[in-house]
Amino acid sequence: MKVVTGVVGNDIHVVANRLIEISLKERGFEVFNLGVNTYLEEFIDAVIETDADVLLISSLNGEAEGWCRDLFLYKQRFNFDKVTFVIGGNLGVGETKAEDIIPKYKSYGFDLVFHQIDLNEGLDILEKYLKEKRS
Amino acid sequence: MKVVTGVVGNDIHVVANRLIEISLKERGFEVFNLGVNTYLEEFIDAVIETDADVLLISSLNGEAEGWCRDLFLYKQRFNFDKVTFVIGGNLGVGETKAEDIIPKYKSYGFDLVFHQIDLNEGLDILEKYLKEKRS
Amino acid sequence: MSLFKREREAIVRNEYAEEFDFAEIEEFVKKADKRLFISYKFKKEKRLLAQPRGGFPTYEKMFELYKEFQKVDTDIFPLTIDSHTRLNDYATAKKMLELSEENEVDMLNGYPLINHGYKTTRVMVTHFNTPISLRHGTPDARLLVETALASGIFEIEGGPITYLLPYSKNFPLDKAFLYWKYVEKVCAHYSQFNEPINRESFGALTATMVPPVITIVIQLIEMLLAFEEGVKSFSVSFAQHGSVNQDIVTSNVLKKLSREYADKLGFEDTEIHLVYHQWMGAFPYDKELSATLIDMSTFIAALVGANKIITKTKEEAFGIPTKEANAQAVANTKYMIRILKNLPKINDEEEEEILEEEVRSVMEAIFNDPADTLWRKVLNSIKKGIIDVPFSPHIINANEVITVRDPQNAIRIYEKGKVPIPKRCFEYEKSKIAVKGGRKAIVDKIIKDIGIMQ
Amino acid sequence: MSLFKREREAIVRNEYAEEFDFAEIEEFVKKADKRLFISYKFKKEKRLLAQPRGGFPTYEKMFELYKEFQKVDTDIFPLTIDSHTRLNDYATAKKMLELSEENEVDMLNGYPLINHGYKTTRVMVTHFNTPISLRHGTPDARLLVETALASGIFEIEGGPITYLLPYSKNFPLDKAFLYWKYVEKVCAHYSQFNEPINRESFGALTATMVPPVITIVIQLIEMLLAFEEGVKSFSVSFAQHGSVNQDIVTSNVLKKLSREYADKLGFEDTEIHLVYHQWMGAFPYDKELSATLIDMSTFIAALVGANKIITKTKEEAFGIPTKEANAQAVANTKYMIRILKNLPKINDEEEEEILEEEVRSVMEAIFNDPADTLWRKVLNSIKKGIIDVPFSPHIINANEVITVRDPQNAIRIYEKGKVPIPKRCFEYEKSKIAVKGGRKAIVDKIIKDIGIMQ
Ligand code: B12
Ligand code: B12
Repeated sequence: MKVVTGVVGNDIHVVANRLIEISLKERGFEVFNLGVNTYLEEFIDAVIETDADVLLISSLNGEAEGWCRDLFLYKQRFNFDKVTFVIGGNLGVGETKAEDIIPKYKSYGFDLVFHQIDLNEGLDILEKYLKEKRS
Repeated sequence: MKVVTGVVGNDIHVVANRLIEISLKERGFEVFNLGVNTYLEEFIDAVIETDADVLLISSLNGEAEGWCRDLFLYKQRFNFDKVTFVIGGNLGVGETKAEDIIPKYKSYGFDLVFHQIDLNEGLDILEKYLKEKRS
Repeated sequence: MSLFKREREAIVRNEYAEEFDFAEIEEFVKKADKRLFISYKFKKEKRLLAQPRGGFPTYEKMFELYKEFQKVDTDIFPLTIDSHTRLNDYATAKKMLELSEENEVDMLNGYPLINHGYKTTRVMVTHFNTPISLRHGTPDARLLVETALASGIFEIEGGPITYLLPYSKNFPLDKAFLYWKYVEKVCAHYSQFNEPINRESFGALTATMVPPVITIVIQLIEMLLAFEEGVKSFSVSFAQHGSVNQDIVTSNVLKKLSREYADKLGFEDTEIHLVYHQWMGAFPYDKELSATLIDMSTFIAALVGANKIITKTKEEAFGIPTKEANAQAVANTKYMIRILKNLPKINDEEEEEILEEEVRSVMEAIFNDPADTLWRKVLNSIKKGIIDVPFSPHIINANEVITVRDPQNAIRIYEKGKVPIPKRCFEYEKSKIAVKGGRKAIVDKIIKDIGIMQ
Repeated sequence: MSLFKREREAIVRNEYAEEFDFAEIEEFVKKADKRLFISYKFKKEKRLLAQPRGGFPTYEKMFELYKEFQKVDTDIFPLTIDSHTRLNDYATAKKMLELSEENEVDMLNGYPLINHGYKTTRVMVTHFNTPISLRHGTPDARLLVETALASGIFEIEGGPITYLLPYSKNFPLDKAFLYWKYVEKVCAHYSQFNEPINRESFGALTATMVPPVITIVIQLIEMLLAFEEGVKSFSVSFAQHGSVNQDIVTSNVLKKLSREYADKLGFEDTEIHLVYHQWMGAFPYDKELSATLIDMSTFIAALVGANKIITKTKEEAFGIPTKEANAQAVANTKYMIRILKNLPKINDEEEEEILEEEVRSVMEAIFNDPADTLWRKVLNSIKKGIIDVPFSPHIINANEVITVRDPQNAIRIYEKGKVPIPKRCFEYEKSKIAVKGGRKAIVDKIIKDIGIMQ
C-alpha cells in the first residue's frame, strides 16, 4: 500500500511528521513523505503520480481548514475512488471540539478525521478501515 | 471601650488571635483576650465580669456554628443591650458562601459577622458601627 | 496480666468505643497485607511518595474521598481526625456525626474514628489496601491509636511535643508525655508481628515563624523518645519555610543529625525517613495562585531529597477541600515529581554549620537537665523555655522567642528567650535581619512575614 | 541617497503595506516613552520579568488580549504574528483576516501586522505603554520589522538561524542572512535615537531534543552578527531541557561565553540578557498538569538566574490559548517569582567544563571556515553540518545529529554527525546514555524522549 503524507499549508511542525513516517514504514506501507509546508495541490499531484492508496495529511498549527476546503473540487475533477483521504493533528485554531471539527472536514471529502488523537491510535483505525474497504 | 475576645470551641488557631489583640490595643481598646479553645459560656462570663462593650469571637477551624448557636439563649437571659456581638474568621466547614453564612449567624444574635474578611477591614467596620451606635 | 496489658484494657474500655478483641487484632496485624505498611513501601520504592490530608465525618464520604485518591494513584492515604475527637470530646463528635449523617452538611472537620470504631473502619482500610497515615493532633491519643492500629492504619503521626504545643491550650505536659509513651509502646508492640509500624513527627508545628533549630530539636527528641520504647521506623519532618535555601539547609542538618543521634544512643537498627510539608502557613485567597504555591513546594521537596511529601490543595484558604480538589493536588504533585529530573545536590556550608551548632547546643542543654529520664528532661526544658515554639497556644510554652524574616525570607531569631543559642550563632542570626526600629516595627514586620505567600 | 536608505524604501513599498513616512517614524522613536523599551526596563528593574506569547487576527481581539495582560501587571507584552505573514504570504493573511473580521472564528494563528499597518498598531502600542516584543519566526522579516519598529515595538525576536532552521522548509540560507543583516541594521539605526532596540535570539529552536552545545553556539553567533551591525542590547535564550541540572549548566556556560565572545570581538559596550522559555516541547493533554509543568519551568528560570521568562499556558496542547488562560499563566508565573526566595547559586564544574569545551570547539570550527565574513562562515558551517539542529524541517540542515535522553533526562549526543564535538566530550556524552540496542531501540527511545512531559 502506498501512502502520501506531509504537513499541509504554511505549517512547519515537523516532529509528528517524522514519527508518522517511521510508524507507517513499520506498519509496512510504502511512504512518500512530502514533509512540512506542503500545499494541497502538491499532495494531489503526488497522489496521482505515485498512484497512492492513501493521502494522509497532518496539520498542527490550526490552519488546515483554509488549505483543505478545496479537496472536494479535486475529488470532482479526478477519479479518486480507491484513495482514502485522511487528516489528523490539531485541526482548528484555539480550543475546538471534535464534534464540530469532524463533520466539517468530512464535508470537504476526508474519509477519516483525527482531531487531537494520538498517532498510533489513528493509524490503527486507518488500518482497520483499509481492511474493511478491501473486503 | 472594653473588648472580650478569643477563639471559640475546640479551635486552637492562635495566629489571628494574637494579631487581633495587637490591633485592638493599637486602636485604643482595653482587651481581655481569653485565647484559643474558649467556650461560649466562658465568653459570656467574661463579658459580664469585665462589663465589656464588645464580644469579639474568632473561629477558624470551621466549627463555630455548633458552639455559637446558643448565643440567643444567653441574650434572653441577660441584659446585653449595650454589648456588640461580633464574630469573624472562617465560619463554615468546607467552602461556604458569605450570603449563606451571615444571615445564619445574625439569627443567633451576632450584630456583625465577618466570613473570610481581613482583620483590619473588619475592625474598621466595627469601629464605625460602634461610633454610630453611640450617637 | 502485665501492667501494660492492664493499662491497655482500661484505655479501650470507653463508653464511646466498641469492645476491643486484642487477640483478633493481633492476628489481623500478623496477617495484614504488606501493602498496608508505609515502612514497607519506603523500603520498596525509593522515590518521593505523595500523601494528601483529608477526613470527612461520615463513612460514606470518607470512602468516596479514598476512591478519588485511588483514581490518581495516591501513594499514601490520610485519615484526618476531627477536632472534637482530637480533644477527646467524643460526645460532641458523636452528636455532630449524627447531624452530619442526617443532613447534607459536614458538621465535623475530620473523621471521628472512635465513634465509627475499628471494625467498620478496617473494612474500608483493607478494601483500598493502601498505607494509611493517621493525622490528628491529639495530646491524649491512646484510645485513638489503639483504634487506628486495630483498623489497619499503620502509620501514626504526632508526638508529645508536636501534637501538644501547636494543638492545645492547657493540656498538662506530663500527661502528654506519658500518654505518648503509651502510644510508642503500642506501636512497638505491633511492630513485632509484621512490618514495623511507622511513627511520624509533626515538624510543621504551628507553621508560623518557627526557626529551624526549634523544629530540628523537637524532631530529634520525638524520634529518640519513640526509639526508646522500641519503635523501629520513624519519619522526621518539617514544613516549607519560605526560603528555599533554608529548606535545603534544614534538610541537610536534619538528615545528618537524626542518624547521628539515633546511632549515638544505640538505635542503629532503625529506619529514619524525611517528610516535607507543602506550605503550611497562610494561603492566598486565590485558587490558581494556591495551586502555583503547592507546585513550588513540590519542587522544593524534591530538591531537598524528601522521602514523602504531604500535600495541600488550592482550596486551602477557603476551607476543608472537596475530594476532587484534594485528588487534583495529588495528581499535580505526582506529575511534577515524575517530570522533575536531575536535581542538583546542594549544600550551604556556612549556614549548615551555624544551624548544626545551634541544634547541638540546645540538645546539650536538654541532656544536661538533671532529671532521670529523657522525657522528664524534655518536659523541664519546655518549662524552662529551652524549647520554645513561636505562636504556640499552650500556656506553658515560654513564648519568648521572637523571629522575623530576613530579606531572603529565611526565618531568623530576633529574640532568643531562654533557648541556648550559642553567641556566635545568635550574632549570625541577628546580622541577617534588616528590620530596624522598635517593638512596633517588629510587630508590623511579623504580620507581613506571616502573610508572605498571600 | 545611501544604499541602505534606497533599500529601505524599496522594502516598504509593498502592495499590502501602507505608505511609510520615515521622517515621522524617526521623530516618533525619538520622543517615544522610555517605558516602551525593554532595554530600559532591564536596566531599571533587576528582577525576573515575565512575558507571555499571544496574537489574535483582529485589532479588537488583540486589544482585548492586552487589556487582559494589563490586569495581571504583565511586564512585557507579546505580538505574535500569524504563520502566513511569517512566510510573507500577505495575500492569504489578508483574506483570512477579512474572514476573521466577518465571522466570529479566528482564521489566523496570530496578528497579521503588515495588513493592519503601523499607524493603526501604534495606537494600540502607545495606549498600553508597555514594552512589546515581536514574536514571528520569519526568515525574511524586513518589512515586518520596519512595520514593528514604526509601531513602537522595540524588541525584535529572531535571527537568521533561529528563525530559519526551525521555521522553514526551503527558504534560501544566504537570503536569510542578508535579510537579517538588514533587520540588525534597522534596529541599530533606531537605537541611536532613544534607548536601544533590544534584539532577542530564539534559543528554543525546534524545542525538540536540541543539545545545549547547538543552542549555545547559535546564540553566540546570532548575538555576534547583531553586534557587528551596531545592535547594543541583546538577549540570548534557551528553553527548558527536561533536566534541571542541564538547564543550570547551560545557563552558566551561556552567560559566561556570551560575555566572553562579545568582549573578545570588541563589543564591550553591549548589554546581554538571559531569557528562559517555559517548556517548549509537547505538553500533556491535561490543563491541570500543564499548569504544574509551567510552574516547574518558572522555578527553574529563577534557579538559573534568567532576566526574562517567556510563559506558556495550561491550554498549550489544545490550541491557541484564550486571553484568560494566557493572563492566568502570567499571574501564576509572577506570583511564583514573587514568593520564590533565597535560591542557591548552583554550578556543576564537570558538566560545565565539558559543555564549554564543546562550544569552544564548534565556535573554532566556524571561525576557521575560510569565508571572509562571519555570516558566510556560519552559512558554510550549516551546509557542512557543523551546525545541525535536530528536527529542523529545513532541507539544508544536515539532520545527522541524533540525541537521546540519559536516565536523568539530560539530552545527550548519540551521533554527532559533522558537529566537531571533541573526543573526550563525545565519550562523556556517550557514557551517560543508557539505551542499548540497534536503530529500532533508539527510535523508540527518541519517541519516548519527545513525550517526557506527557
Ligand atoms: C496555620 C494553620 C494551622 C496550624 C495552627 C497553629 C496554631 N496553633 O495557630 C496547625 C497546623 C496546627 C493547624 C491545625 C489545624 N487546622 Co489549620 N490552618 C492553618 C492555616 C494554614 C493558616 C491559618 C493562619 O494562621 N492564618 C494566618 C492568620 C493571620 O489568618 P487567619 O487565621 O486566616 O485569620 C484571618 C481572618 O480569618 C481574619 N479573622 C480571624 N478572626 C477574625 C475575627 C474578626 C472579627 C475579623 C473581622 C476577622 C477575623 O483575620 C485574619 C487575618 O486576615 C489555615 C488555612 C489558611 N488560611 O491558609 C488552616 C485552616 C484554618 N485549618 C483548618 C483545620 C481544619 C485544621 C485542623 C482541624 C486540622 C485538619 N483537620 O485539617 C487543625 C486544628 C485542630 C483544632 N483543634 O482546631 C481548616 C479549617 C477548615 C474549614 N474552616 O473548613 C483551614 C482553613 C485549612 C483547610 N483548608 O482545611 N492549622
Ligand atoms: C514544538 C512546537 C513548535 C516548534 C516546532 C518545531 C518544528 N519545526 O517542528 C516551534 C517552536 C518552532 C513551533 C512554532 C510554531 N507553533 Co508550535 N507547537 C509546538 C508544540 C509545543 C509541540 C508540537 C510537537 O512537536 N509535539 C510532538 C508531536 C509528536 O506531537 P503533535 O505534533 O502534537 O502530533 C501528535 C498528534 O497531533 C498526532 N498527529 C499529527 N498528525 C497526525 C495525523 C494523523 C492522521 C493522526 C492520526 C495523528 C496525527 O500525532 C502526534 C503524536 O500523538 C505544540 C503544542 C503541543 N502539542 O504541546 C505547539 C503548537 C502546535 N504550535 C502552535 C503554533 C500556533 C505555532 C506557531 C504558529 C507560533 C505561534 N503563533 O504560536 C509556530 C508555527 C509557525 C508555522 N509556520 O507553522 C499551536 C497551534 C495552535 C492551534 N492549533 O490552535 C500549538 C498547539 C501551540 C499552542 N497552543 O498555541 N511550535
